[in-house]
Amino acid sequence: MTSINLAALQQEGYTEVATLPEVLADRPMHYCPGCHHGIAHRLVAEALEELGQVERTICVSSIGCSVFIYNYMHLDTVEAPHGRAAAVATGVKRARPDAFVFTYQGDGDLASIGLAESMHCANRGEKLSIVFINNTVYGMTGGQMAPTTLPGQKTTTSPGGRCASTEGLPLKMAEIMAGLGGVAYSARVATTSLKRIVEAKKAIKAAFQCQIDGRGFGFVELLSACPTNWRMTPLQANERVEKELIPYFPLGVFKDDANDPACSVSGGDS
Amino acid sequence: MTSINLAALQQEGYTEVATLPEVLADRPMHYCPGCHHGIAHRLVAEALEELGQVERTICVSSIGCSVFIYNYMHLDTVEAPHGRAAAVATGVKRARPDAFVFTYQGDGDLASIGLAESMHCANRGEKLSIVFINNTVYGMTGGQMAPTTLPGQKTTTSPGGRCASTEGLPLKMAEIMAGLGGVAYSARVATTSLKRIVEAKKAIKAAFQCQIDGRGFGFVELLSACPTNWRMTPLQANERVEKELIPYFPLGVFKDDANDPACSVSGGDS
Amino acid sequence: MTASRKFLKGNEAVVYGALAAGCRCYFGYPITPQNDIPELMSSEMVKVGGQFVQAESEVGAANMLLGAAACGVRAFTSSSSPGVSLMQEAISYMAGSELPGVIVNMARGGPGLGDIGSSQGDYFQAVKGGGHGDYRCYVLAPATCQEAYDHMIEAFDVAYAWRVPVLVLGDAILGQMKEPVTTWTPDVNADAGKDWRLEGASGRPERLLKSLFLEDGALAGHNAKLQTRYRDMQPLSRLETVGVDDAELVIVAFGTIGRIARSAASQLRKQGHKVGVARPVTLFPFPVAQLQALAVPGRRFLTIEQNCGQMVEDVRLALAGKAEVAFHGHLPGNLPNPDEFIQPILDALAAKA
Amino acid sequence: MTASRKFLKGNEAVVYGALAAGCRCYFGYPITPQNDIPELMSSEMVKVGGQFVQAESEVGAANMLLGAAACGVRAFTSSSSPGVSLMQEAISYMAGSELPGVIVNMARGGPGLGDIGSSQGDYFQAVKGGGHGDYRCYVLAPATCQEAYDHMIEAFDVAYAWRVPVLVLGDAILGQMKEPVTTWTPDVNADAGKDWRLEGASGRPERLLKSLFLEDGALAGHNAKLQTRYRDMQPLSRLETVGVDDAELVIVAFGTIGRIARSAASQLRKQGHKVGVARPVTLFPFPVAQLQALAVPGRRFLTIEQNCGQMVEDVRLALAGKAEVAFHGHLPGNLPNPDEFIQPILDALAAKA
Amino acid sequence: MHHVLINEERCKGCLLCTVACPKEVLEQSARFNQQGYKVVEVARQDDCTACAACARICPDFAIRVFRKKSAKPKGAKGEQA
Amino acid sequence: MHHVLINEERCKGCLLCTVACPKEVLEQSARFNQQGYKVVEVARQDDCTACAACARICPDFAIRVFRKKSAKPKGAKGEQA
Amino acid sequence: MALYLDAIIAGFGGQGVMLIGNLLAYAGMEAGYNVTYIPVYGPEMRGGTANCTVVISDEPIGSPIIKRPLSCIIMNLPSLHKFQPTVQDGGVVVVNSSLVDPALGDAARLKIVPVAANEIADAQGNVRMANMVALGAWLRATNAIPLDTVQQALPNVIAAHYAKLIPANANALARGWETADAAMATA
Amino acid sequence: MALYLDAIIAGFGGQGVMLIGNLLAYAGMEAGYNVTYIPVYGPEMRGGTANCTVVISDEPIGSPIIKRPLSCIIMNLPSLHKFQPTVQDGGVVVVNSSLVDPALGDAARLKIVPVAANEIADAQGNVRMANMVALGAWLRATNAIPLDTVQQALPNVIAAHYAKLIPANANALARGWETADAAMATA
Ligand SMILES: Cc1ncc(C[n+]2csc(CCOP(=O)(O)OP(=O)(O)O)c2C)c(N)n1
Ligand SMILES: Cc1ncc(C[n+]2csc(CCOP(=O)(O)OP(=O)(O)O)c2C)c(N)n1
Ligand code: SF4
Ligand code: SF4
Ligand code: SF4
Ligand code: SF4
Ligand code: SF4
Ligand code: SF4
Ligand SMILES: [Mg+2]
Ligand SMILES: [Mg+2]
Repeated sequence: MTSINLAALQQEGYTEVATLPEVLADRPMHYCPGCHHGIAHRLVAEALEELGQVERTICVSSIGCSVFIYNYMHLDTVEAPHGRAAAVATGVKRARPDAFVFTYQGDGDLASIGLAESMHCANRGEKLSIVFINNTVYGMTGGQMAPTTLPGQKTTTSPGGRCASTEGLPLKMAEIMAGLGGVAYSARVATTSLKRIVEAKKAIKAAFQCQIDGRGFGFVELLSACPTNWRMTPLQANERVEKELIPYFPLGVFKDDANDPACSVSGGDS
Repeated sequence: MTSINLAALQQEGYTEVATLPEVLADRPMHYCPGCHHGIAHRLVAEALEELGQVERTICVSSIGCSVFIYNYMHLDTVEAPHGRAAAVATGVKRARPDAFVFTYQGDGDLASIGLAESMHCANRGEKLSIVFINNTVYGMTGGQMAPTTLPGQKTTTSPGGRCASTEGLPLKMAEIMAGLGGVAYSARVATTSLKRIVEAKKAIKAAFQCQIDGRGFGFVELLSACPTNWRMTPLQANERVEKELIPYFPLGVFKDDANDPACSVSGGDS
Repeated sequence: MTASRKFLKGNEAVVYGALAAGCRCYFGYPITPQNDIPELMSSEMVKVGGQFVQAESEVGAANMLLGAAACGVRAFTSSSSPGVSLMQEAISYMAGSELPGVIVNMARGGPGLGDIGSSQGDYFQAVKGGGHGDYRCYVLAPATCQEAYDHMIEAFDVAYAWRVPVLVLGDAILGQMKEPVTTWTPDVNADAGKDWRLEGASGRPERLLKSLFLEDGALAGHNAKLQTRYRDMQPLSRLETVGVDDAELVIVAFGTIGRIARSAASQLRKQGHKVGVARPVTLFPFPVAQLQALAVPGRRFLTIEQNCGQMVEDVRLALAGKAEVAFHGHLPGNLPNPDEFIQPILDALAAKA
Repeated sequence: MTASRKFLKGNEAVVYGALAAGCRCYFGYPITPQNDIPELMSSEMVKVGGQFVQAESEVGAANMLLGAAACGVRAFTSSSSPGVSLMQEAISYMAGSELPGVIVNMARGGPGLGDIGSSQGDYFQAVKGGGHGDYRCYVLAPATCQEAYDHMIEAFDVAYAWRVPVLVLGDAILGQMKEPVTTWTPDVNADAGKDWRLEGASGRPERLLKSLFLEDGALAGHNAKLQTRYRDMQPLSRLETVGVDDAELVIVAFGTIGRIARSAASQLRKQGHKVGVARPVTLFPFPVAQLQALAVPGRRFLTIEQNCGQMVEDVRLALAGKAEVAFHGHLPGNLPNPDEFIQPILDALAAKA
Repeated sequence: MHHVLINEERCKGCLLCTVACPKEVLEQSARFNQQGYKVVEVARQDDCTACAACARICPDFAIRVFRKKSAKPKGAKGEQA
Repeated sequence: MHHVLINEERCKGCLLCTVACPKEVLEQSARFNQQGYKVVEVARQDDCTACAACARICPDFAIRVFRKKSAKPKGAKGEQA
Repeated sequence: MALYLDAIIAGFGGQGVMLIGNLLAYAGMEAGYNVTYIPVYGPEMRGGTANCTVVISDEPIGSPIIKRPLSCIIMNLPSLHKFQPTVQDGGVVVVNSSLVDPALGDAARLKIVPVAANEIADAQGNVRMANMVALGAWLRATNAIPLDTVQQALPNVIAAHYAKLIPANANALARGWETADAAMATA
Repeated sequence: MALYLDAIIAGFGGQGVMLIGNLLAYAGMEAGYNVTYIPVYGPEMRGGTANCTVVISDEPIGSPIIKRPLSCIIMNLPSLHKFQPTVQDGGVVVVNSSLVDPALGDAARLKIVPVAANEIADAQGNVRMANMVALGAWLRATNAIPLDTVQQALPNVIAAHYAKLIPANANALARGWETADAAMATA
């Protein structure tokens, strides 16, 4: 049915808007209904194409629901052990300084097991980009508590809700990253509506541009829904991002050395 | 000679001032001449005694020049693998909530290999204390670059001086810790003069008090001299702390929930 | 001792066994196929007034375990293959510091990320020591959910009796399958560890738990002591046998593969083949003497493992010269079942001629 | 190929050998007794336009190595025992993803923090795989500073020819001792890796380097492929022998213990004892056939290691039934020297009677 | 009139598109696809402004939007790929 | 007059005490101890105020300070253990 | 010979195949047998098909995993294709005829028991209990375990906050049992 | 028989024993021999004693570590106690008589070569070159390697920014050689 209409439409002088980036593979994705990973994938793909980076890109996939990102993008990809994508990406970028290198990581991966690798990579000012999907849970393993789980949020390992006094408060990675020397850009965005998606795309492109310009490390945190592990419908989950996540994790650009040259890495004698 | 004078003095009605805490062992230490580890040891010992914690203290030693702290203090002690003192201390404190638990860690240990363990321990608000010795190098292994090495500082692995644009800027741990939810107290002090030592002692006691009161995690960063690996005389090294370290690593209390209840851990429903 | 019968997953049996054994601290990090353990612990541990900590990583979890074990408090961590690789340094430290930490590995397919199916590819890591230096863990290989429960109790007892880390090596099958389990509560020796555990040096000299031995010859002495302990533990080794008395061929297999092999053997028995099964219950100490006792003239051995050939080396070393030992490796990535073992067993029987 | 003679520490020889082999990325974290490697690299790598990164940890270093290897760029990391334990997960991933990373372990005494003296306690970890799953590294055991240099060149060649991680297993003695080294520059095959390395999918389909194999049977197929490769590598195994032709007793020893044993053997030769030395140069693949060829009737074997008995298992497996294999363990924590081997050798000779 | 195409086999029925659409063009249908998902359908094509909000929020890339060349976008928002 | 005792076998000659002392009481001596360190000595005991700055900065706990009970501290600073 | 029975229960994720597998095994335990239950998830972690294997025996059970089962409960078409060929000759195959054409059953080789599980469950007021209907049919077809033993086991596998649904589930089991009983009477 | 010689050189950290060990081995290499050099640090990482072992041979060298050496250079008293008993009968022991009473030397069993290394070096203007004086004496006492070969090797073991001290070091070596030469003439 689809293909019949398509041919007809093209003959009749229609043009497609928001065409799918070619770098996206034409195959169904394994994500749950209403999972924001797919939206983020598309944004990354669009940014890579618009910035002309596809052919020199090396993607570092991480362990989480998005481990299969390589099935969905026509990019050279290496799979990093859980939490180590930033270290793997450092190796990739140092080995191939001419490549465009990005990692795509979940909150368990980046902010829990991989916190040291992520922060040191950022602090060294590696010329690479990290797309960070914060869905406040461990999606792939079935909804355990993440370092970004909100206080009171019930997960399979915080059945009574995350307890701030023994399990701590959620880590605000975009802010932490913004505080590190080598970071050229750090922002937090969401993908709950077209308006947010447009902002998100801008942030991803700005982070990528830091790398292209050799200015330093770029970081974008995307607040994302995990309907499955939030035990919600996709629409409820989408709304939870707005109502619960954004108030705790404020959206915005926390560092941008393109706007504020004072933020740029300085010091050192060699 | 010493002992003869001593007896005589006591008979003559002298009283000793600043007596050595009993928890300190009476044996020579292996530290290099002018190394500040010894000063810090004494402060920790004094604080433990003055707060009456010695008999319920479990010390977690780390891997660095101070690995032998257990030779110098009469405390129950467990040796943590390099960088993992905060995780080991978490296990100790959870197993023995009634014990007073502290770690004593160097900058390589805490801020490089152990960054994730240290920050997550702090963020969970573990009721324990960390004494952090920042001497801007890996002392024990012979003076390699640390995450706190100053830009331009020459070390055995940054022979041209630390290069900010590829090796990053020094991590300011006291500030990073202050930004985390579970942290009740975070301060940076130095031990270069009596005045500083008095301040340092105050900070250590304040950090320890958080644990005693069950308020949360306490952190004290001590800027320390490593004459050997700085390739300086002890006096030059002591001066370098004042002239080079303090300007980059400002002294002060960055968080104290005793003064500012707004800082205290909040949120959570259980 | 109170006993009752429950229908439990292997992972759940691990949890209840540990709690029955007096475990009061659990540290873990999520990984399939053992997530039931931290998930169940997060509620059950609270009920008994113990501590559940979701660690930042397996490195963190293993080191928290080290800390709790240093206090003489019964504690364990669990993970699956990649996570257990990350624990190797801490395990070596626990062994070196004589700390009784218990580690559960519900193994999955490797190397690398592999898959989430069952595998016995971590035998070498568990038994020879994946960490650095000469050390051993006491290694148990449960084959049933009942054993998963019982072995946890044994794990703590052995860990404290001998001051060694104990590894319980299961796999995805054991973790996920459910069976009836008779639960029971052992008497726990609260005094175990009384003379070395940390609790604050009150009214006694301070204590020190460490693995650093720098003085000339000190480390050698320490290693000699550990080796003696490992030799002394040899009598703890156990081998479960079925139908070996008249067997022409003895299948040696551990864990879930051991029970699956038993199904295959009993199928073949019905067809008149004289096949028995010997299942090492402890992988370290390895049941050397028990296997040697089975090596009567003319009898052959076939080791079946779900890996590319690991335990077979210990079987060959045990039987050196006394019997031929063939090997059949069921590759990780394929779900094992008795039918697939039939032909390899028949081949091994035939090779005899 | 240009050659010259230098006086180098083993650690320095590793650095210059790697650079001669075209290594252009080094990632490392300080640990005694191999600090000369990162220290020297921090200046030498810059001179050749390569990259030196002091990683945040050994976990970081090993994963940076994984990334660089995925790009087909010659890279290595180095550490010592506890640090190498932390690399086990990444090594398993490299093996599973068929990535040619090179890892140097200048081993020290264990378990745990142990000491900073020489040890061979990491043999099992290196050879059987300290990480999870069925994988192997090509393992070289240099005994001289010259070999430290040469083996680095071989390490990269083998890693790229076979797409396997390569482990160079030295110890504190090798790392710290100095010897004359003839340096040389090999021809490096720049095309190695051309058909799989990542460089951006320009003008060709994208490439994927991974170790996850979830589809039914995929992991089994992958494991079968790896096992075939390991078998095919067997001819690369090497055994160096001295004075074995008429030997009544052959000492099997690797690395620096191999050369120290040679001193002891030559002392005993002078006293008329027929003693030879066989030194496995590759630990994996193990020189099984070469050892078997030495097992003539009446000849005995003595394995000497600076550990509590690890390689001796492989020697016994190799010689199964063909010859008796005694073992002498020189414990980590004691500095080895030829005099201390004399009595164990005489004992082994005497046991013959 | 613009045209919105739903790839029903890709649709997972999450309904994100229905709330993203400013014109309420899309609705849940009564149909299940082969994967068992209740798919969306174009209920009010006439109201569509070809703004592509639906396409861009669809996590499964199941929507394609075609603009009638003559027609100029009404209320379209944001950049386009 | 107060009294300052140097444990010469513990002293490593780092001289931190000499700069910490507000009264310049301490000085490097010409003596080496058994460890080979050139130790400090009390050069001007009369000037000492028993402030204990020297003792508290000495990284090797090599200094003990005794206050003459009658004498009240002049210029002593900071808390005391 | 001793009692030995095994079953593979297969369908889409969400059809509740794991639940009835659990229930059956639990009831087997209560009936005094040795039992094993093991779930198998497809390589896809999210969605996709799912199956489990239950073994019931009065001897100790070796393998919990069965390649050639004695019986099957087939809840959807892909599962029929996958598992029907593996069932041993003369084995019982309960087919959810609401979603699978029972004519596809290999009646020559196997005992095919069709049951319109979805419709029957829907008629009882909750289509999600199709799984119980199918299990009820299997109980009748194999006669392995009494219906009421299984019904009594329900509270042990249904989460506390769904306890109010237990009678409905028991009812669905009974309806399946009866349907199979009627079908077998006419067959 | 082939040339074979070994030496343990021992003293306090800071006395430069590693430097002369290195120098000797380097010179041995330049003289065409196989050589090994290995440092041994005490268990204490900071300060304490240090020693190294040098082996020179015209055959491939097995062990770089020697328990019963053929010669020693002893720079302080603890080293004399530790190493003198290990020297093989008839071996050469150079003793820094500035710090060690040469009468403690076991002259009955060994060839003791006292040299007041500190004083001689001090007289040359730099007491830190006592190590070179001692090595010079050892070279004369063993006759293993020509003095000028060792002097020529100096630039290879002395860091570039101390290059200006090379002549002084060469001189110190010579003074040690001469001292031993004189002592041996009178002995
Ligand atoms: C060393 C290791 N530990 C644990 C795991 C198991 N694991 C796989 S994904 C994951 C977490 C995924 O959560 P997140 O990073 O937030 O990604 P999401 O699935 O939510 O997108 C974990 C713990 C693993 N594969 N390896
Ligand atoms: C896993 C591991 N990696 C590396 C080392 C080696 N090591 C010992 S101490 C140390 C760093 C010490 O530096 P720091 O923590 O700053 O303490 P300091 O000596 O400066 O007081 C390192 C890298 C080790 N013991 N274990
Ligand atoms: S589990 Fe959550 S993160 Fe993973 S695919 Fe499903 S919705 Fe997305
Ligand atoms: S090396 Fe530095 S930190 Fe270590 S003892 Fe010496 S001065 Fe102190
Ligand atoms: S293009 Fe815009 S108006 Fe048209 S259906 Fe999509 S969201 Fe609605
Ligand atoms: S957003 Fe996509 S997947 Fe979701 S309902 Fe709309 S078309 Fe279907
Ligand atoms: S007590 Fe005070 S005044 Fe006296 S010597 Fe010490 S520092 Fe100087
Ligand atoms: S501070 Fe202590 S060690 Fe340093 S010179 Fe003074 S007395 Fe000696
Ligand atoms: Mg997540
Ligand atoms: Mg330091």
